[in-house]
Amino acid sequence: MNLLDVLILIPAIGFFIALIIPRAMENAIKMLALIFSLVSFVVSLGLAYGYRTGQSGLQYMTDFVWIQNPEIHYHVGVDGLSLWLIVLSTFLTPIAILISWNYIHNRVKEFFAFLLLLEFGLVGVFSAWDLFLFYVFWEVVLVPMYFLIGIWGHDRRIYAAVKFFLYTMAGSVLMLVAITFLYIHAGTFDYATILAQLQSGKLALSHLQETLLFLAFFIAFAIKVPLFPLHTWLPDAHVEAPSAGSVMLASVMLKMGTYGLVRFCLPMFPTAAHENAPWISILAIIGIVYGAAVAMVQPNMKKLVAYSSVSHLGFVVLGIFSFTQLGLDGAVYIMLAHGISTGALFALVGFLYERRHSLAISDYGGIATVAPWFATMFLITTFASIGLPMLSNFVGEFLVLQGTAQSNFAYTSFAALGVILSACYMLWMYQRVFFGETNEEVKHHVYDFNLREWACVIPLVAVMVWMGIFTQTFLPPVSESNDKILTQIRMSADLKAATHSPVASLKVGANTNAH
Amino acid sequence: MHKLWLIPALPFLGFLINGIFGRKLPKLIINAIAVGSVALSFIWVLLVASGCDWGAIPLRAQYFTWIKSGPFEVGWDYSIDKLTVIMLMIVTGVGSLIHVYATAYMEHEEGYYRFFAYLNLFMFFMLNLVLAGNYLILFVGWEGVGLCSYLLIGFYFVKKSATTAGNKAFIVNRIGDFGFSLAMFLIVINFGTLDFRRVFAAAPGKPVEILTAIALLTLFGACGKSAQIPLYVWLPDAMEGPTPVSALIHAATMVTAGVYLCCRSAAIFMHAPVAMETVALIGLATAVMAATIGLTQFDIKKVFAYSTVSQLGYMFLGVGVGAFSAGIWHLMTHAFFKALLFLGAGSVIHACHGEQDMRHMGGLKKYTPWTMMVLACASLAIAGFPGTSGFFSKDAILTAAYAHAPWMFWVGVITAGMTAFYVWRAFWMTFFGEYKGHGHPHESSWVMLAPLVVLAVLSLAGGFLFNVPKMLEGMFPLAEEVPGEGTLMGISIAAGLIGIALSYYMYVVNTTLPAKITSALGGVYTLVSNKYFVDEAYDAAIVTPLVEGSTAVLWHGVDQGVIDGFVNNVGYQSKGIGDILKRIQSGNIRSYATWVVLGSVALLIVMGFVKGLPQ
Amino acid sequence: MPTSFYPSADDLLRFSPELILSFAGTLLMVLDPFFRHIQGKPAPRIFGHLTIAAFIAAIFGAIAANAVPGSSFSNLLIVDGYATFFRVLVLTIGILAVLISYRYLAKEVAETSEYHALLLFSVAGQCLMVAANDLIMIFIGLEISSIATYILAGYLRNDKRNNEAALKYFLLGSFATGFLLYGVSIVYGITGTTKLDEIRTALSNPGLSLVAVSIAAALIIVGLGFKVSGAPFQMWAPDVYQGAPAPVSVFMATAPKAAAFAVFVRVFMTSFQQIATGWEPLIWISALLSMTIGNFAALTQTNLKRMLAYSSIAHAGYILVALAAKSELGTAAVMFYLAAYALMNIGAFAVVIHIAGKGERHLRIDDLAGLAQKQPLTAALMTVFVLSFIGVPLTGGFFGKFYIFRAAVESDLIWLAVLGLLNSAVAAYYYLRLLVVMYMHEPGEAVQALEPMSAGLDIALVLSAVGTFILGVLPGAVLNFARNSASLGR
Amino acid sequence: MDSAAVMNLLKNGVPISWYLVLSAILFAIGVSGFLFRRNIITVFMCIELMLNAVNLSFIAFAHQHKQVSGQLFTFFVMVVAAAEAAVGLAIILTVFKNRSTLNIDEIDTLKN
Repeated sequence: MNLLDVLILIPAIGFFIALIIPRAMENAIKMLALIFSLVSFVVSLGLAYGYRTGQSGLQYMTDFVWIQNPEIHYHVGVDGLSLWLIVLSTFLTPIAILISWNYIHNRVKEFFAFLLLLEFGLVGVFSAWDLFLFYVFWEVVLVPMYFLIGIWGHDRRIYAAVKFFLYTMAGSVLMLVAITFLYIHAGTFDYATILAQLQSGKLALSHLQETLLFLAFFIAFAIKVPLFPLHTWLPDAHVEAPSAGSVMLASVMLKMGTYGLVRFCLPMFPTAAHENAPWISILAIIGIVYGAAVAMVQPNMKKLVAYSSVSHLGFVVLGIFSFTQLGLDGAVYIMLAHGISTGALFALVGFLYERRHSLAISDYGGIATVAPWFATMFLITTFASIGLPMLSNFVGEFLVLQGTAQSNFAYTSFAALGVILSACYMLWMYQRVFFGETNEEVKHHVYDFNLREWACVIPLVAVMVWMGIFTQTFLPPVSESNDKILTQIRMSADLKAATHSPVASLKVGANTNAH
Repeated sequence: MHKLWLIPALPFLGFLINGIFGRKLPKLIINAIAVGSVALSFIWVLLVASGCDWGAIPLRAQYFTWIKSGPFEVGWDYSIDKLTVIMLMIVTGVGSLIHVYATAYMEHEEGYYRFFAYLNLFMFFMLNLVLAGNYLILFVGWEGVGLCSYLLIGFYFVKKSATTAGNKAFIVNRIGDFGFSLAMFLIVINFGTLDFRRVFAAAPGKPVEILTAIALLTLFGACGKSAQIPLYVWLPDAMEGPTPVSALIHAATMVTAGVYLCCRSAAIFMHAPVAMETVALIGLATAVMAATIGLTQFDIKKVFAYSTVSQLGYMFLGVGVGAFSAGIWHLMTHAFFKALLFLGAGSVIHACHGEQDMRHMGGLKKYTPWTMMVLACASLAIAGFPGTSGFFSKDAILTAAYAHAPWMFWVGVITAGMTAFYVWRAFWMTFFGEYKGHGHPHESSWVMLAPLVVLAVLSLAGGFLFNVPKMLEGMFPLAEEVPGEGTLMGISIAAGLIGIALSYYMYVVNTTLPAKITSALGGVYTLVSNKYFVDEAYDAAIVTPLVEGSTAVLWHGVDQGVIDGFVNNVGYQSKGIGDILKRIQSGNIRSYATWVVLGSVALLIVMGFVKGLPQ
Repeated sequence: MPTSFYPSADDLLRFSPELILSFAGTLLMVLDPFFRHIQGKPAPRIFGHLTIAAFIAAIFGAIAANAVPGSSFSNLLIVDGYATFFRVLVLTIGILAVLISYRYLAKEVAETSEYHALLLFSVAGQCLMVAANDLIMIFIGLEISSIATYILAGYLRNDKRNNEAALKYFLLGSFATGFLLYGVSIVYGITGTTKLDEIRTALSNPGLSLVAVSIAAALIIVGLGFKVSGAPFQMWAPDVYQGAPAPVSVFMATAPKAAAFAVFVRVFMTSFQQIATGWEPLIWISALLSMTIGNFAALTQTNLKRMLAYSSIAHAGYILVALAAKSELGTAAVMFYLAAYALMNIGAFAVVIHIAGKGERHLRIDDLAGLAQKQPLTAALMTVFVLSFIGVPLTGGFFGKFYIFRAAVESDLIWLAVLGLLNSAVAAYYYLRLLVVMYMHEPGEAVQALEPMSAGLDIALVLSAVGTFILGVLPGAVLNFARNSASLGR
Repeated sequence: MDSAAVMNLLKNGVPISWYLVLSAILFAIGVSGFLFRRNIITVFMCIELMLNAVNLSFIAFAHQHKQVSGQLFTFFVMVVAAAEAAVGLAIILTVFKNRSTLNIDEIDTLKN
């Protein structure tokens, strides 16, 4: 029973207690949820504190048989890749709870119970080390989010919820088949063992098999990411979900997909991954530019942020499939940074909605006059998400582009266009919402932060700055495990490592000068 | 560990204090913090510089690892050499003066504290840019000053035009940064580091194509920041910001960052002749074009804005023809006289209660003598009047240009003439003739005038005081002697004087002439006065298609039409299938039985078939 | 082979469940008049209680019988883990069926002993089926179970829907049985025996005409396929399930189906394994058809019972996939899935019965609207069942599906597994509608008029929910039992 | 048929295949009757016919195998058939009472 098990248990316990408490005692339930989430955040900090880099293998490992036949283990552990994602989930859950404090009026009990269940699932997903267990958590996450969107969402919530559920479901069934297939040929669900077998060649897959398996996993993850053109569930889900839902969805749940790509797709099927990298990268680039372009013309703030997520996550995928240390590190870093910045954006938009009851950009304007601090914080978040140096996202984007440049300069030169566009859509929205004359409704409804909201915003902004400057707090474990993954790839596949020869890079470099 | 970090840290502290508590603080304290922090860092710069013999002994300070991923590592490094020292002194020196000026100029503005917080933040980033020991730290400053310029242009955020100009500035700069970052990626790929010293040390060995690519991409970034063709469009709009901002950011310091970057990367440029040629051409083209536009503007700040663009073009010309030190020299002198021009213009605008159109000014010489005098100094300097600072630097550039290619010299000279003309045109229109504005003009307070006077002195004597090429000796090659330098000098002086004289004739003696000329020019004039319709062209060519396309094609078309259409259609179709299947369930027993029979027959056939095959 | 005419003690023990049930059933009917009133006041529930007691006793019998495995009555009957598993399963279903019937019968004023007696007989028939080792025995067990069920389907004599359901079920059922029997006769003709194991041995000698055997097998598939409502013999199921009284529908959808599947697997894994290559394609064709027809036809249903009927066809399809795997793993998967499916289906129907009210007035899916607000607990339990239908982890349904498709993949039927799972994604759509209606709509008049849960329903609900949950979280015990008893025909 | 065939028949009895063909034909008649007749009673009788066809084949096989079991099966089948008849007729009766029709095509209210 180590810290990680505790961390997984706490939200689950909280969930059940929340179910027991009579629904009339709403405040008690809120407090309970808050306390439990805070405790688990503290525990996760302990996790990060106790994590030792330079130590091979999993840390906080627990492994015992859950079901004998087929042998399914409760096998969890943390490595550099999952560590910060776990912390991210536990960090955002209390914030999600806080922003819903007054936002949720009906069925308070279920709402907060579901949030805890969600946290449980998320922590589980990121720490599961048994393919079957991973799949279980993967699906468990689906249910609370479905209800969060479907019950507490906006007008088209049901369509959005069902769409969300079915999209993910369609993807994950394929993954289930792939997992089963692996189990049958490897005789175990234990990820480490399967990996070892794959590398030692003990479990030899034919080229076709590997490709199909890779695709099965990839599609499941790509839907979650979401990678263009599988992204259309995202805008609906984001827009319809309550703020807390959007926050968790954008900040953490999308990362499940990218995490899966790094954790499973690359190490297990290096050859297939490498062979399919070109079109995947191109899809990612399309996603970057496309998402940004569409975001630019959205009349609805949440939708805008949603599409911006498509764009940002495109960077992540691009970095992952650059097969370079920098690319992977950057990808993971964006996962975290995007989690913070987009989480903050959704939280702030949520605050605006609580005040003005509208998400339409055109209903706002001149907020900077009536709520300067609100404007300031939003501005910082905006620039974080644009990727301004000394704020969180920049580091990730830089590393990703740099890594991609090492593997294929042309990709970089197209992807970098996204950086320009991101400035366009974010600043344009900011201008229309916060600058200009203050219209009457805004004057009457929009006021500056209250204490609770400060409590949400301050940590987020602080982390943005921290992540922008003191990257070494986060990067070392990440690059350590990424390095491991890359070496695994090189070991188990005849990888033509990304070309570094100046001439080659120049050939592309030269023709990129055109634009 | 050298305390270089104090230089940017002081303004940053000022920013924090004013930014967080400013709203509660009295103006006096805000001023003290704002001006004090910058002044202190100016003093600190002087101390540091004198400590390292004005950069002759380079200093390096590596504070902490910023980014480390695998072999790639970037530290938070500052370094100081001659070039840095000069830049530092310009930035902090001119900066402090402008801060002082601003305390008076902004006195009655809303969000006073906000303004100074932004200004200090800008100083922080600008100093970061200058002090940087590697490209990424430089990029931090680079982007940071962009941010501040965005904030300060949009300072009057209630005005839509202001915020739009801010967006434009930031986005156009982003486009430039696109090139800059690509350059950095190439550098990392080929040099494995972003550290200046290691890069420049390795540069000579690298193949020319590489260096050319890097240099060109860098230049693209520089064009963004320093408002060169094709990315100059944002600077004129940037005049929406308060005048001190135009002076500090959009004249003296930030916009010269591009020139600084090119000089900083001289080691790369010098080995990429093609790139150098491009720099020179772009510089020259920008200089001419901006000058022509300058001839036709009536908004006093717009005039100076275009002259800034054109002067920056000059600097690029200098860099391009290999006279880096001349470029820097002009950078410095320009910082003096252009800052002065803007501040003076501010004082004029102040005097005319915010009026910016020169046609509604005139005859101010009796109301604002001091302003007129300092502006005269600045105008002389920019016109390259012998002995003024502008004269030296401009002459250095032109000589080098001649050495490089005579035709460039001639174009440069013509530009010089035009420059002299439109600056003095502005001067005459403002201070001579009758006052055509409303209200009663008044001279500005001493707090505003004092910095002006200092700057006036500098723009007159800057050439003597600081002989930049000498200072930078050893870092950049000295300009080689050109035969007949005297004649060249004479020509450029003449050009300046002619310009002044002509403008005097047209705007003081024979004031009807300009109208005649414009009507005579007709189409050409409209073209020029509308800035060659470049903004409109960009809008039509890029912005509109982008927005329209994303709305109609990508969003409604692809996203909702194709993809979602497909998804929803799948659902719809499967319901259709369901309906068909339902209809088979007719409820009629005999039909059910028929199905059973058919099914069994089918089974029998399949079975018989399968088993009929030889096993 | 014991030649003594008189059955030995073991024989009786192995036969005890059937004995207990039929005895109890007869007793109920005989003693009916005496039980009607206890101390003068009517005590209609007593029948139910007695029935449950009988079922429990039978369960004990079955378990005790499992202690002395082996064949009885000159090898007509065989008691092994497999038989015991299904005996316990159908008996449990019987108990749950009684539990969910209390309130229903009370509402319809039809608390007779016949109803319960018929339940007992039907289950007795199923117990016989699953333990039979002889095609004729199977036929008899099947008929005992079916005939009782025919009557139950039309139990409410004056309800038109009941009549029609009964008639359809009866005519088509006996029609299909005809095919089954014809197949049996052909098998008998070729092999000269009807004992499953002997058929197996007989088939192993090369002299036989495999074509004839295959035809026989095909005919038997028709008969059994009809009973398990696998396509293309599923047509009757929706009508009958919709028409029959709700408790009977769910009983039909679980117990006889489970027994039929048990027989299906036993016969084809024991006797016809020789010609497996022959019948396997038939099975997966049927599986594919069933899944597709069931799921797609369910998409647009508005009537709860009918929708669940179609879904039950789809689930039959999944189970057929496991059979198509024709491996012990597949057998185990069938066993586990039937157990899980029975639990969730009964649970879901319990809620339906609760909603439907007297005369099954509220049967539209929309009648569930807002249940979560009026009776959160009921809704929550229903959610468990729905999630289990969909196959979300930590529910029995998920593990059931997983084992099935694992078996399929292991037998290189990956494409079938993929199609099946995609099907379940389609299914998710109409199952989600239930959640949507329950949680995301405002309470409708049906829910407004809802009275509190009755004890019987509650117990049934909780039992099946807990069962579903346990099968989802700790399926180990059940699964191991299934695995160990899945080795047929050894 | 010519005399030789007749003699043959008399000597070895009718060959089994004849019985099987007959039972097959009967079964087919039963099936088609179910499909094509409209009166429920008739339809039900067709089912009986099918069962009897099966019985015939059972007996034929029993004779071929020289076994008694096959003949016993027929008794089982008869008993079952009888039970079915009892139940079935009852059901048909209630249907008739409620709908006062015996036309099988009119019993189709439950559909789709």
